[in-house]
Amino acid sequence: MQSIPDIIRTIPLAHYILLSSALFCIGILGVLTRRNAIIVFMAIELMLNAVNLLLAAFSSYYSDPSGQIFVFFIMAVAAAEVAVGLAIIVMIYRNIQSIDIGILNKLKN
Amino acid sequence: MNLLFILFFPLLIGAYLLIAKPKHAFIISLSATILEAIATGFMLYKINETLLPITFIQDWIPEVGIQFSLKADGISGILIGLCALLLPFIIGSTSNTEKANHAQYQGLMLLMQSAMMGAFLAKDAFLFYFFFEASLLPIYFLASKFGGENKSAITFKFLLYTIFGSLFLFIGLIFVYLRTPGATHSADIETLYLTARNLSAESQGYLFMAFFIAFAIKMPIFPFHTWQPDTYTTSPSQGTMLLSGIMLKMGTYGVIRLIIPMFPLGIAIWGNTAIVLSIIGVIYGSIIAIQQKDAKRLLAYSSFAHVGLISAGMLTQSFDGIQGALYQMLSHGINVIGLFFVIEIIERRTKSRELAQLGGITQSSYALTVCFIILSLGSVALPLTNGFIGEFILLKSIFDYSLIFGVIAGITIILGAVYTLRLIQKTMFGNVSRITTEFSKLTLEEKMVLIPLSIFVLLGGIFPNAILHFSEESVTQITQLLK
Amino acid sequence: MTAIIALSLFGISNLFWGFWFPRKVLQILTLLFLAIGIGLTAMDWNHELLWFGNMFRTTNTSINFSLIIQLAAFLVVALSRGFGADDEHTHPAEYYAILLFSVVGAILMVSFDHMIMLFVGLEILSVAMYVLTGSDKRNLKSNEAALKYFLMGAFATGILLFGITLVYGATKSFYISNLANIIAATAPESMPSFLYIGVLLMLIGLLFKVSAAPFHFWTPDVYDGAPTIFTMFMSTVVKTAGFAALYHILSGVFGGIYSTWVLTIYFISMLTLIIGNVTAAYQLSVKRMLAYSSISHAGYMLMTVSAMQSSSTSTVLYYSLSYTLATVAAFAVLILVSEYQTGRKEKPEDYSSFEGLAKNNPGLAFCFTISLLSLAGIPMTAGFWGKFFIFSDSFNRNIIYPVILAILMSAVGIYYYFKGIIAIYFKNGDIEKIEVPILFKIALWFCTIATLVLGVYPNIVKSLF
Amino acid sequence: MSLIYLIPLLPFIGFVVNGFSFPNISKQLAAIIGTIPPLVAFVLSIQLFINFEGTTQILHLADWIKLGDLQIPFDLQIDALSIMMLLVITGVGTLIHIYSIGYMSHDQGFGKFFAFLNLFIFFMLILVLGANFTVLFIGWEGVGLCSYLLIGFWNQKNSYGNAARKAFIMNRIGDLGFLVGIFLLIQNFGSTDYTTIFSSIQQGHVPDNLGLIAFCLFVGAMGKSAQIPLFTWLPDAMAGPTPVSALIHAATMVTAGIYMVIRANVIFELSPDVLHFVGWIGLSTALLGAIIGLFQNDIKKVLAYSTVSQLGYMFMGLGASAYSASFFHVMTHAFFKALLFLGAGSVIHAMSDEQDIRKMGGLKSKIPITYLTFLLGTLAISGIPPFSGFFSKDEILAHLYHHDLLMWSLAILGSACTSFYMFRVFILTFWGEFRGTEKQASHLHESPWSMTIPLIILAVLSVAGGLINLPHFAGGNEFLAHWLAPLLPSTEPLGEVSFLSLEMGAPLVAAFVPPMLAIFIFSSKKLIPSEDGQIQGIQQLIYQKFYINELYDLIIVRPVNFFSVFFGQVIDYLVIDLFVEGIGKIVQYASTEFRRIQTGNVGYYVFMMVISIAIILFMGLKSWIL
Repeated sequence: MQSIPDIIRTIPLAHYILLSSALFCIGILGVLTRRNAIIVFMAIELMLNAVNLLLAAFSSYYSDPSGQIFVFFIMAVAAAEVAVGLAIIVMIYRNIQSIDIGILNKLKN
Repeated sequence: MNLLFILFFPLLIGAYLLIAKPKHAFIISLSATILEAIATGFMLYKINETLLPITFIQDWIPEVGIQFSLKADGISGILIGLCALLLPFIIGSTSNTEKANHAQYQGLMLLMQSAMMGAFLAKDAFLFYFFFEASLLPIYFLASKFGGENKSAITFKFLLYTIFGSLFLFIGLIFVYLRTPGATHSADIETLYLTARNLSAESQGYLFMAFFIAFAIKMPIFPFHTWQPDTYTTSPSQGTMLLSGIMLKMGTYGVIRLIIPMFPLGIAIWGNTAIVLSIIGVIYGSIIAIQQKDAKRLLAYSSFAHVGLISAGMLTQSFDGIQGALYQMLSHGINVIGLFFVIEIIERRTKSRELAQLGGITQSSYALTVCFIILSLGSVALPLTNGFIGEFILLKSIFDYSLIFGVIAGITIILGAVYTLRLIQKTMFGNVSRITTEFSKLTLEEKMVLIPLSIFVLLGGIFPNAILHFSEESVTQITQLLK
Repeated sequence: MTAIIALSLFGISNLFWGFWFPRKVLQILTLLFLAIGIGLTAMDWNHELLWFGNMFRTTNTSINFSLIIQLAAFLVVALSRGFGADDEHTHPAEYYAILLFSVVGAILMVSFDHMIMLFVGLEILSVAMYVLTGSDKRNLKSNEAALKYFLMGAFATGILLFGITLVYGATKSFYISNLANIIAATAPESMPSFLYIGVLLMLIGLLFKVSAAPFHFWTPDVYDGAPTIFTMFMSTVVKTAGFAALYHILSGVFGGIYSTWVLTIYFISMLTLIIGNVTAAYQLSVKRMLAYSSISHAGYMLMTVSAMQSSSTSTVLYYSLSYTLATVAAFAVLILVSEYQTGRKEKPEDYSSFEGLAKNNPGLAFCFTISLLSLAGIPMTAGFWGKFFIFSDSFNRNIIYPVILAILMSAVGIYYYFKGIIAIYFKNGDIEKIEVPILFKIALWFCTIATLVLGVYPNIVKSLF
Repeated sequence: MSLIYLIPLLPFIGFVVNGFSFPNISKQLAAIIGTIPPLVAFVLSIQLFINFEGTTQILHLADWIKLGDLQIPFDLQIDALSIMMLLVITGVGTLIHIYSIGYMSHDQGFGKFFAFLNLFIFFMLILVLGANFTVLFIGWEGVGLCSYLLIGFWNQKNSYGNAARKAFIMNRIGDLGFLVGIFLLIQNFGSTDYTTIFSSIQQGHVPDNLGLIAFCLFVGAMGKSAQIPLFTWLPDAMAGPTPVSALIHAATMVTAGIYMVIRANVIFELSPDVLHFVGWIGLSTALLGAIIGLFQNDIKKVLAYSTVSQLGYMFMGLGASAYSASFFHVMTHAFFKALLFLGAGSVIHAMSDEQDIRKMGGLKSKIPITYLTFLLGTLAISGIPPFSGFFSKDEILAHLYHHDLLMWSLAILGSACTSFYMFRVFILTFWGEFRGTEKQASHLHESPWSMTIPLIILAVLSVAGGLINLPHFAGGNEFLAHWLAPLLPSTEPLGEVSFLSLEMGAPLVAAFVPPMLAIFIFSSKKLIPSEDGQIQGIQQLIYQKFYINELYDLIIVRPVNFFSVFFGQVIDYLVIDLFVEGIGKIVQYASTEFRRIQTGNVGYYVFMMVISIAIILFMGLKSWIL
């Protein structure tokens, strides 16, 4: 039975990097193009997941657990972030009955 | 210790006045400045006896080699003497006005004195810069708070312009300072001399420009002068006196103290241009002064012209030029303060400075006319007045530098006569106007200010040697550096 | 290190005290906690130690930064009398708790020796700040600020993480000390190219936190929208922590590949200076001006960072301290004046609200003036020496043009700072005597006097660093 | 010896006492305080003159300016030249002080006037006593100041004030030249002491630019002695009280230029080109003054132009190296011109301040002493033998005859004009019918003794003044020439001339014929100069002084005024300030533009960030990896 690192190593490292980068870019594109705050937020989560994926890949590739531990930290913190973020979005929705980020431009110049 | 007293005493009293706002501010500040003058005089007397500088050195920021070091030698001695001498008169000139017991007003003037003293005494370049900048704040507040028409915009321009200039000085100083030898650098002016002189001609050229712009704005030199007439006109009289009498000397002092010994190669490149600018300023300022309608503005331009001559003289880097510049700084300080005070006296009584509205004052106040004429003669450099000695030596030095420059700069004695005599004519002589008919005589306090100043004008013209001798040793040291 | 644990515990305990104690007591308690935190931090002085599986390192530099951060937090708490006045919807205990947590985050950010600590510290600080920014729940500006901060902050975190990941991928380590060794030991050619991308992305993530242009866009809006007291906190604590982290990364990790990132930092610092100063010149609102001013100060600090001299550490520290003191004082006066003017003026945070302040409130006017002078870098204030050390460091690296630009920009700075001074002294207005609570007064005067003392005798602090 | 110090000191004391006590003391006391010092100074000068042994003495008073190696002391020099000047200044000065007691008796500023006069005497004495050019310069500028103060003495009147300023400023133009001369001297000799400089030159140290030095010094003299082109101030200076015109603008101050050139003859002698220039300037001035004088109707103006013209003669003499002759003319001119001015003052006094000769006439019986003395003065200035003017002028002409015939003949022409216009004034004033108002007629009176006595004394001197330097052909021994000889370059004697030669005859014709013509025109035909409006053609041109004032106004005053406004309003505000404030404007503009990038839209912000990241990555990768 092959060890997991060995399985992972069957795919070249560059492919992981490219995949994660693509995911990351998709996340960025999502942030750029969407106007709904929740979807923007989801796009950001996608970016974080791209990071997670890459971290896990590196970690396995190098047989170094610290990368995967980092992934846990990211997930935990992201959860906290989600809690706060959704709270903010709810707060805004209460005030203006909309979560369109394009409307929010009172603060400028 | 005496040095510390001279430096901090006005600061303490000024701070006291600003914070406690005592009722009798005038008496306090007057006696403080007189005490200061006595202390300074005592110290200068000691320096004059030995011809040795008095120094005070104390670590300030040892990590970076910046010291709190003071030094009073022949050159700074003249300027602190000027500063100490004039302040009692400037303070005295507020007597019997609403400003006399205005604690803030008096306090700011004392702070100003302290800062100027500091700039003249500093032995460490950053200490100099520190005071050079610090002196701006009190005068800015003074002018902005108590000034005349459109004061806010004008004084703000003045502030920005001067700070803008001195920032160049700041980076220039840092640049040289970082090239001083040793693990921790040193900002001692004499160390800077040795360091800067060994820099390449190119860097010296740039440094000269950086330094000169700062001082040129302060003095001011053409074409950096456009803040000056407006600021002088709008400031309260005492502010104008401080600005023109003492503060602009920080610029000229800076040139003598820093630029000349530090950048011989820089001056070789730019000195000629700077002299030409100064001389343009002399002629340009004088010509503008000729047609001014406002007496204070006229004097402002005249001051601009005089400073141009001082600047041109000292930039020749000759012994004569520096000596003349020092002497003329002293003379100009005395004369210009007196003249501005006369204008203030007129303005107090008539509420006007418009030349067209004045005239015939001599018929009601003979003493004022006499003092005004003596001070004016000092300003037009008539022999036996202090102005003559200064201009004579300065013109001689410029002349030795270049015949053409000397002749062109010399036109100042003609143009100076043109505008000064016009000023006398339009104020003192001629027919009495509507507002000068009931021109009251000088009060005792006003006389106490004007008459001594007039006497100084004459004494300076008759016994120049005392002062020339005083600064000779120090100036020689600087000129020897140039050889 | 103990400070982190203590402060976290205090923060949690605060949540409970909130049930019983009124706001005043909570405030005193929090001050006490912070004082204890400061004491505990100071006790580590000269003990270089590693904690938490070597992920956390206390050095004198990090202690100094922690002290500055806690001092700033202390001042902010001392000045926090209201959190939006007496309102049943405000929960002071929570705010104080969050403040304490964010201080913990900030301390982590200045003392990390492992990327996880950096990330965790940064997120603790950021998430706390998202909450605080939106704490004025029914104020649309506050909401908007919170959302902007949150979205952009999360985005920037993503960037930072991607950068960390790439660096990890290239070096196989998260440890700062290891990274430095690995980078130093490997020839540049044999490095995987994505290391450099990682470095840049990390830098970008941190530059976002310190609001350097062109990643500054969130700053003015968030500073403007957040309740002023939290703006004060952001512009001092967050900024100092951000700089400490950036400096730590750059000097500790990427010092070996100095030439690869220095040009970028140059350009960013110049751009930051220009955008910060020039835009500030236009502002009518003091709060917004201070926001842009904080951007411009980031530009100055970046200059030191890019100079990377032996003295840079102390310069960054000194500058942070002087900037913190002045900013706290300026914001404090802003709080008082805008509270006074609320209801009286349409825009209580504008320059026009300050007009005539000096007449009846000479003390406030003085404090405000000194703080602005210090920000402008006028002699006799701490800001002057801050600028001096920065220019001096930069010149030592032969960085000339950025310094000249910085000089020009500080002239612009003088323009907008003095606009405030003009407003309070030379404009006519009718501000009556403003009541200042005693703690507020102490904090304000502490900042002012410290600014002056540091301005006259910078060595007091400089010799410590 | 110490009494010498008293000579300048006394007038100074007089000035201080009168100046400070004005207006608190009585006029009598002021008169005494004012008059005694020059009188005593005169007595002391005489004593000095008698005891003079022919050696130059230098009295070191004090150090003044010490500038490195350059020493400029307060030194006084007593030698033949300064003693003669002392005598003239204190002598004529005393007389004019006495005259002023009467002339100014009704004036409010009586004490002040005496103070100024004393100050003038003081500065004039410093001028002639100074032992170096710098001390001379003190007096030089000092007398200019006094001239300014005294011309503008009646300062309520703006036109007087303008005249005073014009005098001072024109003098200043000359002074600049003089100052440059001093600087050149310092450059070349390291000193301004006469003895040092002159002995150095005589020992063969002749700097290359000696001519330039001489020229610069002469520019100073042109201003002070009212030579072309700096002469227009002198006629205007007649605005001052008449004693001032007599003392300052005829007898003493204006001759300072001649004194200076004589003093510096060592320098001038080695600069033949400059000397030539001096001669031609003198000639032109002499002719111009004489021609303008022909048609003037203001009695003082005529005298003023006559002074300009006579000063021209003196410079002509200097141009021909006839130093002692010129100095001789300085002295006689001091006598007769002071006399004429004082006489004119007496006339004006009698005519209740009327100065236009067209409104006078027939005054000879009303004011006989004035008439008689004025006549003597007129004869003297016209060069009619044996009056003093004849000898002095003749001596200059004689030198010119040997120097340059063209100059000589033009000088004769000028001389003819002189005697014509002097007789014109004389006849129109004293002969014929009275043409003034009745009110003036009723006031006509001879002046008080204090005014007539100086007139008489000066008349005697005008008549007998020629004795000082009576030439050999008239039986004299040329005392003055011998007295001054040690200071002057040795010249060959001119030799004997016959009265019948052209050299002698032409001046005599020029002296005698024009008066006849004047008598014919103004007395026999009773012609009176026409009113201002009716003058036409060339006469108008001359009457308007060739429009030189207007020309100066056009080419100097107006441009300066224009530039004053132009620089002040246009250059300062529109050019320089535009630039200065332009920087501020640019920042402000940039500021308003920059704020636009802060749109408030999160999507946009993120977009900008992404773009920036892309750029940074691209730039970074390009430089590091590619």
